[in-house]
Amino acid sequence: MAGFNKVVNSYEEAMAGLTDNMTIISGGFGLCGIPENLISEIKRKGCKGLTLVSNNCGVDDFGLGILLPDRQIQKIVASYVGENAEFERQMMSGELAVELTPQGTLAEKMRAGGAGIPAFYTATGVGTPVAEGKDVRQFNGREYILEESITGDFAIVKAWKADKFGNLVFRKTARNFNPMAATAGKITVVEVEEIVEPGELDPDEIHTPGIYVNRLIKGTFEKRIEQRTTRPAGE
Amino acid sequence: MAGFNKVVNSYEEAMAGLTDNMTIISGGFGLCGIPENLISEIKRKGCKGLTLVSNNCGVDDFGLGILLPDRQIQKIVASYVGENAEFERQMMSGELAVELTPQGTLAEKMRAGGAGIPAFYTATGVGTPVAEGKDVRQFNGREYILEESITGDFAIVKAWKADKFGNLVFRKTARNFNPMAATAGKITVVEVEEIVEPGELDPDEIHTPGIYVNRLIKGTFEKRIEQRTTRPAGE
Amino acid sequence: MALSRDQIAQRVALELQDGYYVNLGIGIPTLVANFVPDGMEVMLQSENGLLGMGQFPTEAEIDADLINAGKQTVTMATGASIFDSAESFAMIRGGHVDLTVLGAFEVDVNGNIASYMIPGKLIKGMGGAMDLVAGADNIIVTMTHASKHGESKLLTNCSLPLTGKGCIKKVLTDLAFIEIKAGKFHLLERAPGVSVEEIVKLTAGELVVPEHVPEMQF
Amino acid sequence: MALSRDQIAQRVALELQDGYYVNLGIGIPTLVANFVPDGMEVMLQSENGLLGMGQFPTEAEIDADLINAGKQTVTMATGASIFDSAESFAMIRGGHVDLTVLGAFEVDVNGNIASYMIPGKLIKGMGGAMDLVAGADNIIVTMTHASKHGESKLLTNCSLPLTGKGCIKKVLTDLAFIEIKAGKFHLLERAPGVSVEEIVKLTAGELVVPEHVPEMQF
Repeated sequence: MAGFNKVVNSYEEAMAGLTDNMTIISGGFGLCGIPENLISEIKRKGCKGLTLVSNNCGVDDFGLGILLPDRQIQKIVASYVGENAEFERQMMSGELAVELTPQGTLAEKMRAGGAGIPAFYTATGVGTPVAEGKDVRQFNGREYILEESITGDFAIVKAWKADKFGNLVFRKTARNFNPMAATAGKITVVEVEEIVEPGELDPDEIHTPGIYVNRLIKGTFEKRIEQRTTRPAGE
Repeated sequence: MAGFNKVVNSYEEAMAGLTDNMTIISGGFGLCGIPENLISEIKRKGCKGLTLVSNNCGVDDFGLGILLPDRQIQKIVASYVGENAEFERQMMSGELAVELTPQGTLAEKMRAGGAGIPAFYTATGVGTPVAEGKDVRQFNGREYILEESITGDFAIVKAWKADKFGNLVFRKTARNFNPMAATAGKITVVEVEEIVEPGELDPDEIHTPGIYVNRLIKGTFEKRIEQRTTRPAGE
Repeated sequence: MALSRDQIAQRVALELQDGYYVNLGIGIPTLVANFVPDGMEVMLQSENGLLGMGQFPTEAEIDADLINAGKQTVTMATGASIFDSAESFAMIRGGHVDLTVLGAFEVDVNGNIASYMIPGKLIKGMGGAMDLVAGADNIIVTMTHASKHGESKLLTNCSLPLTGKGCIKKVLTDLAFIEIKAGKFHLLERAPGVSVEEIVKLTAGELVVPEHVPEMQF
Repeated sequence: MALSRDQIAQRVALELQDGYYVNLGIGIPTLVANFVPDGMEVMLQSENGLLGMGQFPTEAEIDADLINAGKQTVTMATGASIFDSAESFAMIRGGHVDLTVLGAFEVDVNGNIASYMIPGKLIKGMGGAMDLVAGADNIIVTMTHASKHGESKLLTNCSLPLTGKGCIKKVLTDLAFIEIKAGKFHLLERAPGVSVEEIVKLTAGELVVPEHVPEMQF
């Protein structure tokens, strides 16, 4: 029997079952901590009409941006976009629907989706275009808007290390949206740099318990840097 | 200047400013991971009319239970109580108000309080006494009730290790409600078993960032066990 | 003959599947862990913040910082993880736990469950029970079919304050395995040696009895 | 004379206090980090999940897994902590950050701020700005007082879609330090060599001018 071993051996297997018009939640911030190879597999599969939920949409030739040329994305829910030309073209022409969501609200919507909380109130966005059509309610004399949670048919996640049971550890700011994304997918697929045996990770240091993870694969990563800023050595 | 050094040198200093009728949020589950010495200091100070928010209320002579004989607690918000005789007596006689709250809702109320979320919807408690007087709303055909967040004048927390900046690490199931409690106090006081220099804790392994912590003190702990269950050695 | 507590646990264990994450309540549900079929792996969730609860510790292994939701000292199984209470109930409320087993005072034909308070008696609280019944898709309630005085606990309407509304689909009593659907109890299995008539007599809510009611197999 | 970008940052830095947790937006706000007074410690929060942002890395230190909210490679300061985006915005939304500094297109006398979209132009999104302005008690907006064409950015009502409603109490422009209260701008300080008349001329919203308006000190 398979027990809790979540490891799959090919990216094809990792993304099996993804079909047109599904909703995918993706971890990552800019190009940092993105599930590079899972995105490539989505491109290879060629599924269309996808709704992507991700803080950003990559650049022209990397990250979620690579799904744009073949018009695979129908709608994106994000906080900050437009770092690439094809994205702008599709958005301006109306081929691509963009639902801009404040970054903290987006993170909380994913967390709520995974945590069985259908909606929550937040002051973020009150009185702005984000509030349009949303319930407003006062608590302690301040106005808040009601935001609904998000779940996906798939969640795609990049972690640093995992044990075979899918317990995950993230590294530095590559953590970002990944832990919430992991909780919010009907099927959560995780790619990592290293897979160890169960028991090798300290239970106190696991960031995402394996219960959220359905499939796990070891990949190699380019980890492209968007803004390479440095100081001179010796300063 | 003090910078980010949160260390105080006496329990008196740790709980300075606590006065009658304040609300205190406490970490701990049963007697596990409770801020033993901060509770003792509250007893010593003798503040009355307190509202305590904690999953449980200790036992007769340990944990929050020690605040009962002097009638310091006016109200407790908890999920499971009555493990001690004096508690039962005060509750039955109406001297002590008890607001029973489902455990997950209690945890989420504390988290929401710290996270600036004034209220959230949950299916927990729908159709039960917990739902009385609360808004009910449907999402995707299911009923949910609206639960409001909780914050405290003080939060009292037990962690395992901290650096001087108040970055916290918890140990095993002594973590429980402590991280949420830490976020929900106007003044958050933490007692720990060990204080290290900033930089000694791995930033990826910090459970509670120091931004939530106002005061930090090193204590010694009895760590009483409620149900000592064992198996024979060699099995 | 009515099932023993161990037999109830044993029958529940047959509902386990390999790779299940399971939350077991206090009492009979806890015993289910003793009957996990050979070669099958399940992982126990304890709502105080532990996934992968192990057996009780030896004297030498006892750690005051490691307890389960029943406040008992425990150990961690290989591959366990630790988290805070908000995360634990995110897991539960979000429907990530595959099976929840818990006790009850009463259930009714609409899947309502009463398990935490008896008005007039000392009320200790619901703990995590309300979250567990509201959050899980797959719940098995274990209880005796009737009180010592022969009063049915399977009712048309629960008489006690509810722990959850419309949450329960499966009940395993000392007499029968019962499914709840479309506002009725459905008799699936009877305990060995227990007659359908006896079950019918002790079930107050409407009970659908098929032509053949198999005896439980263990 | 109008303040340079560095001078704006330098004046903002005087609002820092020892032990402050600070979130600095992109652009001029980022420069504030260069002017932290000697002997004072502040800790920078980056909303992608880092508290305790350090300086830029050397070539050798560059780590693709360690960036700030502007997607720049950074390092960690001593005592830094890492967390996920939900925790990061729990911190921000929950009011735990002591000071937030960010840019804007417009602010108005009611403390409204517009900073993220110009209808008809390419809209890139609000990122974390809406959370930051709604979550922080203590915000300083930095911007030029007027556009290159001399149109005031301190208005009676923002003309652009809002980033936040009634959030802003302090604005530092290249000409003046202004407080917003009770539906009016209040002139606190003027840039060295800038006349009150010039500031009044370039402030479209109602501006309260006290008898004596001190020059900024650095």
